[in-house]
Parts: sequence; structure tokens; C-alpha cells
Amino acid sequence: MKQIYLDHHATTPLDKEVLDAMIPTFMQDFGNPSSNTHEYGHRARYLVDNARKQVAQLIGAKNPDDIIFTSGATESNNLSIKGCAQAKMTQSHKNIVTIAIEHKAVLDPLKRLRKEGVNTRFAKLDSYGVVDLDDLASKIDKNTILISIQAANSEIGTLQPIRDIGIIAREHGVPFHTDAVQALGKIEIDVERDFIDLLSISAHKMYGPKGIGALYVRRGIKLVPLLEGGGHERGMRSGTLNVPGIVGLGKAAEIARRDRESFVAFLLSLRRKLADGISRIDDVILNGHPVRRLPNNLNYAFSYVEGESLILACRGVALSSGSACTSTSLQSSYVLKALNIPDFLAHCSIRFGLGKSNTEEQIDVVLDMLEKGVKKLRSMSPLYDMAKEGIDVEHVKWSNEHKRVR
Amino acid sequence: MKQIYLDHHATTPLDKEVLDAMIPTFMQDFGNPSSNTHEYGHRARYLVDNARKQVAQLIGAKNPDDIIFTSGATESNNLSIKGCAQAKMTQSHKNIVTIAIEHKAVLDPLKRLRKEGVNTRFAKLDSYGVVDLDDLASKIDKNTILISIQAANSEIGTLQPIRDIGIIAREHGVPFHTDAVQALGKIEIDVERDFIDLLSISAHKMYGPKGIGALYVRRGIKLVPLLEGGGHERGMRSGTLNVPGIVGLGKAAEIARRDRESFVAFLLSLRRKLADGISRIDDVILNGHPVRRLPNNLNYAFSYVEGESLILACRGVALSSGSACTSTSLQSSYVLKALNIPDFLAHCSIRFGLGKSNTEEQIDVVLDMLEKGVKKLRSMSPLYDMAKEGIDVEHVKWSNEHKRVR
Amino acid sequence: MDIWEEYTEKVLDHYENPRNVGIVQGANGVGVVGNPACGDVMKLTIRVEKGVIVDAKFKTFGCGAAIATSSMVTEMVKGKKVEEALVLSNKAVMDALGGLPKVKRHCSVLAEDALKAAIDDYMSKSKK
Amino acid sequence: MDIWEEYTEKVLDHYENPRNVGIVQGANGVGVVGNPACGDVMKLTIRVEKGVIVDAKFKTFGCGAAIATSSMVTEMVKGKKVEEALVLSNKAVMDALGGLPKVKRHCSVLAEDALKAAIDDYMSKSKK
Ligand SMILES: Cc1ncc(COP(=O)(O)O)c(C=O)c1O
Ligand SMILES: Cc1ncc(COP(=O)(O)O)c(C=O)c1O
Repeated sequence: MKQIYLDHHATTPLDKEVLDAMIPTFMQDFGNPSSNTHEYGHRARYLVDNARKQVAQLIGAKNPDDIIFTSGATESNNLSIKGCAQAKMTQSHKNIVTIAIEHKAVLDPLKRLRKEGVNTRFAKLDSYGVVDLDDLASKIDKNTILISIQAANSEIGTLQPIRDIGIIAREHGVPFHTDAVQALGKIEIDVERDFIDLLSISAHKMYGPKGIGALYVRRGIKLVPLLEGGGHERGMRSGTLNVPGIVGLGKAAEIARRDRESFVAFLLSLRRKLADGISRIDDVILNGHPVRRLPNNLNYAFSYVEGESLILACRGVALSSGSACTSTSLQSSYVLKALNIPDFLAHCSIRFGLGKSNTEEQIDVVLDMLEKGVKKLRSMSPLYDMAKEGIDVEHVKWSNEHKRVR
Repeated sequence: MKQIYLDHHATTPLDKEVLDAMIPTFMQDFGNPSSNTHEYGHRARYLVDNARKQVAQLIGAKNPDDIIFTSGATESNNLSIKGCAQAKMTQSHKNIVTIAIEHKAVLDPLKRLRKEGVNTRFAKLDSYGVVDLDDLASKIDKNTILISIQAANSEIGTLQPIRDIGIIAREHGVPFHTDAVQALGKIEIDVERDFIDLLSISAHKMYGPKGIGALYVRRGIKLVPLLEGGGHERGMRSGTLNVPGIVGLGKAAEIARRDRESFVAFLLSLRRKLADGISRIDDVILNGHPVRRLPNNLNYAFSYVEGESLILACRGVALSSGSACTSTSLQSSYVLKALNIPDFLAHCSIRFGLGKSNTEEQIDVVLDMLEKGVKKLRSMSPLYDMAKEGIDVEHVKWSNEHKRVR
Repeated sequence: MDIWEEYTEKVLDHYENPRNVGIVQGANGVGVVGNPACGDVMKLTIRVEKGVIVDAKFKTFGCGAAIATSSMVTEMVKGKKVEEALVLSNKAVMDALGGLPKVKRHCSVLAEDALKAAIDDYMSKSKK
Repeated sequence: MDIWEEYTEKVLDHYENPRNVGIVQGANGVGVVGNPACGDVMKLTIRVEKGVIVDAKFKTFGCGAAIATSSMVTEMVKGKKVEEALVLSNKAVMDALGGLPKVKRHCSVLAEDALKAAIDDYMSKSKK
């Protein structure tokens, strides 16, 4: 398996430094931090406290105890949203304000809450996926219990104006949760400066281990725990602490903070090369914002070429697409849909997620494959022929709606 | 830190084989199993599927898909209990039957449910902590939605008659959940033979990594998920799969099954030596069942000697106690209390948890420390003097109830 | 499913070296099925002489499985009588490819539909 | 808290080498406080001569901190006048030990209470 990995939004490999920090916790410093009668327990507690500080520093949290370790951002998001709703059990007509391009780990809990009478209000987005602040403010009322808006989108990389949202939230006295999973280590986030009350972190998106994440919970924010049993983590999240994971997350956070500037510069230079190369292919459309986007993200619709077939043409390159044909649900990307990008183009879309291990040479290889692949696939595409004849393929009346499953 | 570790109920070090299996998943096979467009994702999916089979085999589950990976047994227990209650949202007067010596990860969720109108019914225990089957059966009625009874207790090691409970549950048509965390790898459990519908597993109690566990969910059992966002794990538990953890759990499960018999024989021989040595000290009382207990567990009250002070006397030995003075809550063990063991003796109780790395020589060292420590501390103990004068210290009218906090 | 691992060698071969790409010169049957909004469109052109399909070519917008089934169907119908081609099922096309991943079965339906549409077109023209 | 790491050197020293363990011969003040059900009982015996505590010994059932504070309190009161001993606070005992972990502060209260009880006993006896 010598693939070129361009799917760093899905997950990242461990940083060597992170692995080195974790190794001693498996067989030597293996204690349970809750064991308070011996050295093993004490050592584990020390390691956890240290990691808590590292994570707090990454996001500018003043008090390390405001960091709650979880099993990942899915849990952090669920805890924020459900925990907040349950804490206001007696209040009626509750609503939560969010945007339609949140990760499923925000949208699915919100869907669950709707069954329990908590409404979801979607603030408007522009065609790049940036939230409309005026519309956001207008959606907030006295029954709004939470605003949940991501820092960066995992498909199109669009960045949200987090601090502006924080200000609006604070003005309205509503807690502000942000899913910062994709942004951390690439965008500077400071919970104080940005008025963030709850912030979700996942280690495996920033060169740390899978199965560990954190939730920043500002003092005074009340959450009903999802996982109970012993009252770990200030009573908000019980369960034996995942010491190796926590140590790994701590180290990953330290590196993310330490190396952010040089890492971003590296990503931007690789991305420029990739974007320049792709711009030589005609009929290619950029999804998402031209500037306000993650430095490691590009997302293009290669018109008239179905995404999966193009990924197949880039054999040996790990890519992901907005095409239904790569999803088991047979639905094209809901993120692209939410931006009113036509289904046809969603099926033609490919996400590029750059990361630490990528090189200029790899970009050259990928560009070569893309150019050849697009050319070959368009030579087979009836839509390309039609387009060249001047027909607008999107607005043709297609003879039959193809049945997806039989 | 060259301590003698006798706290294997709290957590265990990783087996070297487990660590070796995990290592490649951190930097090479680091893919996200949900990534279906490339080799990295596919490899990760393969590793997860393999681990699922290993875990299924350990507990005799016929269908590997009935294994749901979680962040640990705290989550597995919460999901079983809350998920089951939520799935019967519309039913009223619901109750769940359990026992008072369950782990907090069972009792705390039950406490939460009580606020939501789901009653907890405690089946009677004998003085060793074994459930009274007749009483259990009498507690079940048409509103019983779940029976949750552990396979083995983590403090006193008492084993429950799981299969008998399973039969009763099946006869009444009520799902049966068992927290098998402490039993796996030491006691043979088979979800088919024992009529188990839900079974909680934690890797770090069986020489696997922390932060990963599993829940066996028999086909047909409906659970409302706690963590949502993408529908992983048959929709019952979302979140990026913790591949290194899962691979570690799988390997640990394989080893637990493969080595169980020889491991138990090893534990029993060490335990015999420890028990024989302790029997030479007078006024020592065994907590829990003389025979129906985990092969690695002993729990003794060393009368007239407070537990923490005895642990201090065994410097360099990692032990835990039922004493309030080692718990931040300043409460003595609720497990010992539930068995009507007097508080006085609970404060004198020490738990011994044997494991793979222990040796005969270590037992000799520990016995020597225990004997000397008990002797010295009794020479300081006013209670020992009273007892020698024939006074029953438990039934003296003590002049003042000592205030615990000031 | 993993698009590389779950495709058979035959599917990948037909994807990488598709047979009969293009438009048949002097075609007397054309079928266009699918919808770009659903992610696949297939255009099949055939030339029928004396009740026999003497040539068939395709153009397809779609995933690897859609391209491979398109390619395979053109191979399978060439030389077949129209009546024989009409009973060619999507299952037969899949079998010829060594199978398709479950979530891709609908692609073989596309090929069957395109074939039927092209034959329909030929028949309605030849009736006139 | 971790019982090893959170105890000061002084606490551990007094736990390991407790001073004045036992019963004072010819004691004229005895205090027994605590309750086995709460995990600690302290018995303090003193001998007062001419208003001065000339000897003090303890027996304690309790955790390390309870033993260390017992030991320390006997050291601190020996040679003190009764009135001085009466105002000895639990805080002073803790300070002399270099501090106690937060959850162990109650142990120093035990020592203070035992001392008060022993002096009360001496006073009520001497009044007779
Ligand atoms: C924006 C965002 N939020 C949440 C998640 C879920 O986090 P985790 O993988 O830690 O469950 C992801 C990744 O899957 C993500 O990209
Ligand atoms: C019997 C029992 N159940 C549940 C748990 C909790 O499991 P975990 O540590 O995986 O959260 C433990 C250990 O803490 C246990 O001993």
C-alpha cells in the first residue's frame, strides 16, 4: 500500500512524536488515574493533568479543568447538544440555531431532539457556505438554548466567522458551541477571544489517535452527562480515562499549536501547486469559498465526469468525492446540496485534503492522473458531447428518472 | 516505579501481543474505515471486521455484527440501560431489575432513569453477594423492560449464576444485560448458552487498551443510540471507529479465549499461596464468596486495622481498599455495605487483584509486609486492645460521632 | 464498500479498457437513459441489419460500474438477433462481469434499460 | 488524592515512626474520640502534674494521617501547660506536619478533639 494520501479530512496518521509519547503508557505507566492508593494511579493522573493543560493551551482555555475528555468529537457534539437540552428539561418551546452544513454528529443529535420537542433553526448560508450573520441573529430568541456552528467544514473547507458568531451569542446570552475538529492546528482559535462556550476536538483529525477527543466546557455551562458511572471529568463524562489516548491528544495539541504557522505555510504552497495544475483543465468549478477556507482543502466539480469514475482513474491516490456512488446511502453530498450546487455537479465533485506527509512530487503525479483521467472520461461522456454542442445538460428534460435500486 | 501491582481489577497493562497488533495501525494502516474510496479505508475496515470476529468468538456470539464497539464498558452499560429505556419511550410504569452491588456505570444510569420515571428494583443478595433467584423472579412483572446483573463483582469477585438468570429472563420475555467486564478471560461466558441479550466488555480489564469496549446486542433488541452522527455500528453508536483500540480489543479477546484455562490455573495457584499466608494472621475475615469468586480476587477485612494505614505499610505494593480514607467521597465501599458488612470492617478491608505479571516471590514479599504491618498497626490500635479485653467494639456506645469534615 | 476491492478484475478491465466507446456510424437505434442529477447517463447506439445487431457503441457518464456494464453490454449484443438482445437481462450482464458490489447493481439496470431503449427506437423507426 | 504523593515527608515519618505510642502509666486524663464505623478512633492518655502535661501517649485506629496527627499532637503537648494545650488547634497540628491533603483535614480534628477530651477528663477528675 503505497498510496498518495489526499484524504486528511477523513483521518490523519499519527505524528511520530505523538506515538512516542503514547508508547510508555501501554505497558509501564498503565495505571488507572482513579486509583489513588498507589504510584501507578498517581503517575496516570499526572499524565492526564499534563495533557489537559496541553489541550487547554491550544484553544486558549484559561482553566485546564474546563477540558473534558471524551471518545471523540461525535461524543463531544452529542454531549454539547443533548446535554444542553436535557439541562433545560423543564423549559418548553426550546430551539437550537445551527447551519445546514454541520457534520452529521451535530445534525443527527438535533434530529433526535426534534422528536423531544426541541426545534432546529437553520441560519442562511451564502453560496460558499458562509453563515449570514444577520439572519443568524434574527433566528435567536428567548427560547434559544444553544447556537452550534462549526469552525470549518470538512467537505468544502469553508471557515465560519467564529468570533462574530461568538459576539452575537454573547449579546443574546446564549451559549455558543463550535465543532472545531477540522480547524484546529490550521486556524487559530481562542475560546476567550472568540466567545466560545463549548468547543469540540477530535485527536485523529490532527495527527493524534482515534477514539479520543475533548469538549471545552466554559465554567457555568450546565450539561446533563450522557455517560454516567463514577463521576469522572467533573461529573460530565464517566468512564475510565483513556490515558494513552489522552496523552496522544495532549501531544497532538502541543504540536498543533507549536507548528501551526509553518504547517499552514507548507499546506498553502502545496495547495497552490495543486490548484494551479487543476486550473489547466477546463470546465472545472471550485466548491466553497475562494479564500475563506481551510488551508489544506480543495473541492472541485470536474463537469461531465462522474466522481467515482475519476477517483478510479487516479488509482493509487486516496481521495473522496461528493458522488453518491461512493456513499452507501446512494445520496450525493448534503453539504453541496445545501449550497444549491446542482446534483449533477455534486456527482462530479472531488475533495482534496492535504496533509503533513504530502510532497510536491505527489502533487505532480496526481495532476497528471487527473488530466488524463478527465480527458479519457470526457471522451466517453455523452454529457460532454452535448455540452460541446451547446446543450445545457442540467436543463434537458431527461427521458426517464433512473431508478436507483431494483 | 518498581511496584508490585495487585490492582488488576482497576486496570491491567497491555499484553505485549496486543501492543504489537496495534502498532501498525497508528502510522501505516491509519485509515478511517468509513472511507470507501481507497485502500487505507478498506484496510481499516478489514482490521475492524477481523476484531469483531475475535470479540464475537470470546463470548460465543454467532454473528460478529452483533458486536457494537464503544469507548468502554461505562458507555456499553449506559447504552444498554438508557438505550433500552428510551426505546420504550411510550410505555409507562417501566422498571429495571438489578442488584445493589453493580458497578456505578450501571447504578448511576439507573439513578438518572428514576428521574424519568423508570423504577429500579433490587433483587436480594445473600451475605456473599450472590443474587437470590426466587426473589429476582418475583421482582419481574409485565413492566420490567430489562434485567441487568453483572457476571462478576469488581470488589469482592463474587460470581453471579448468569445462566440461571438468563433462563429466568427468557422465561419472562425480558431482555437480560450483563456487565461481564471483570469476568471475561477468567470465566467462560457464552451468550447463547447463558441466554444473554446484552453484554458489556471493556478491553483494559483484560490486558487490552483503555478507551475501547464493546456491547453485544442480540438481534431484535432495540436501543436508542446515545451517540449519533453518521450511523456507524448499525446505527447504535456513531463516531469514527477507534481502529487501534478495536484491533487491541480484538487481540485481547483472542488471547483471553486462547489462554483462559492456563491463566486461571496460574491465578488460582498464586491466590492459594496468598490466601494461605494471610490465614496465618488472626482476626482476618474474607469478604465475598469462599468459592464462587473470580480466580484473581481476594478481599479481606484485617480487623482493628484501618485499610489505608495498612496499604501505607505495604509500601511499594499497589493495592486498593474498601476504606473511606482512600476514596475522595469519604464513603466506605457501597458494595461491602450492601452485604451488611459492618462499616467498621469495611474500613479494614483490602482488595487483592492478581494478574499476569505477578510472581510467587512477589506474594512472599507482600505477605511479609502484611504480617508486619498488621502487627505494628494493631499494637497502635485502641480497638485491638479492647477486643483483647473481650469488648465487642462494634457494639460499644461511642461517645461522639466523629464529624468527617470541618 | 471499497471501490477497488469490491470490483472484480473483469469490471476493472472493462473500466480501464472499455470496448466500443463512441457513436455507431449510421446507427438505426439510439437509447439514452439515466439522469445527470442521479449520477449516470448512458447513450447506446446500435446498427441493426436483417434483425441482427451488427454494431453497438456506448457513451456513458457514470461510475466505474456504469462504464464497465456499458462496455460489456455492447460486447454481448453484437451479433445477437434483436429478439435475443431483448431478453438480455441485467443479471446476465452482471454475471458476465463476474458480479457487481451490491450497491452497484442499479448500474446494470441502466445498461439493460439503455439496450431496451435503443431497440425500441429501432423498432419504432423500422415500423414507419 | 494519592496517599503517597500527597503526604508530606513529615507525615510519612510520623506514620512510620510514630512517637509516644501506648498508654501513659498513671494517666490522669483519658480521651477517646471517633467511631470505628467512621474509620477512626483515637485514645489519648495524659499525665498532668502541677498544671503541666508531663506525659502523653496515643493509640489510634485510622489512616496514615490519623496516626501521624496523633503522634504529632502527643509531641506538641508534652511540657505544655494545660491552658496552652487547650488552645492548640487542629490547624497548628497540621502546620507542624507540613500540611495534610484536603480530604484528610478531618483527621487533625480528631486529634484536637482527643486532646480536648483528655483535658476535660483530667479537669473533671481533679475537681472532685
Ligand atoms: C467537522 C467534524 N465534526 C465531527 C467529526 C466526528 O469526530 P470523531 O471522528 O472524533 O467522532 C468529524 C469527523 O468525522 C468532523 O469532520
Ligand atoms: C464491573 C465493571 N463495570 C464497568 C466498568 C467500567 O468500564 P470502563 O472502565 O471501560 O469504563 C468497570 C471498571 O471500571 C468494572 O469493573
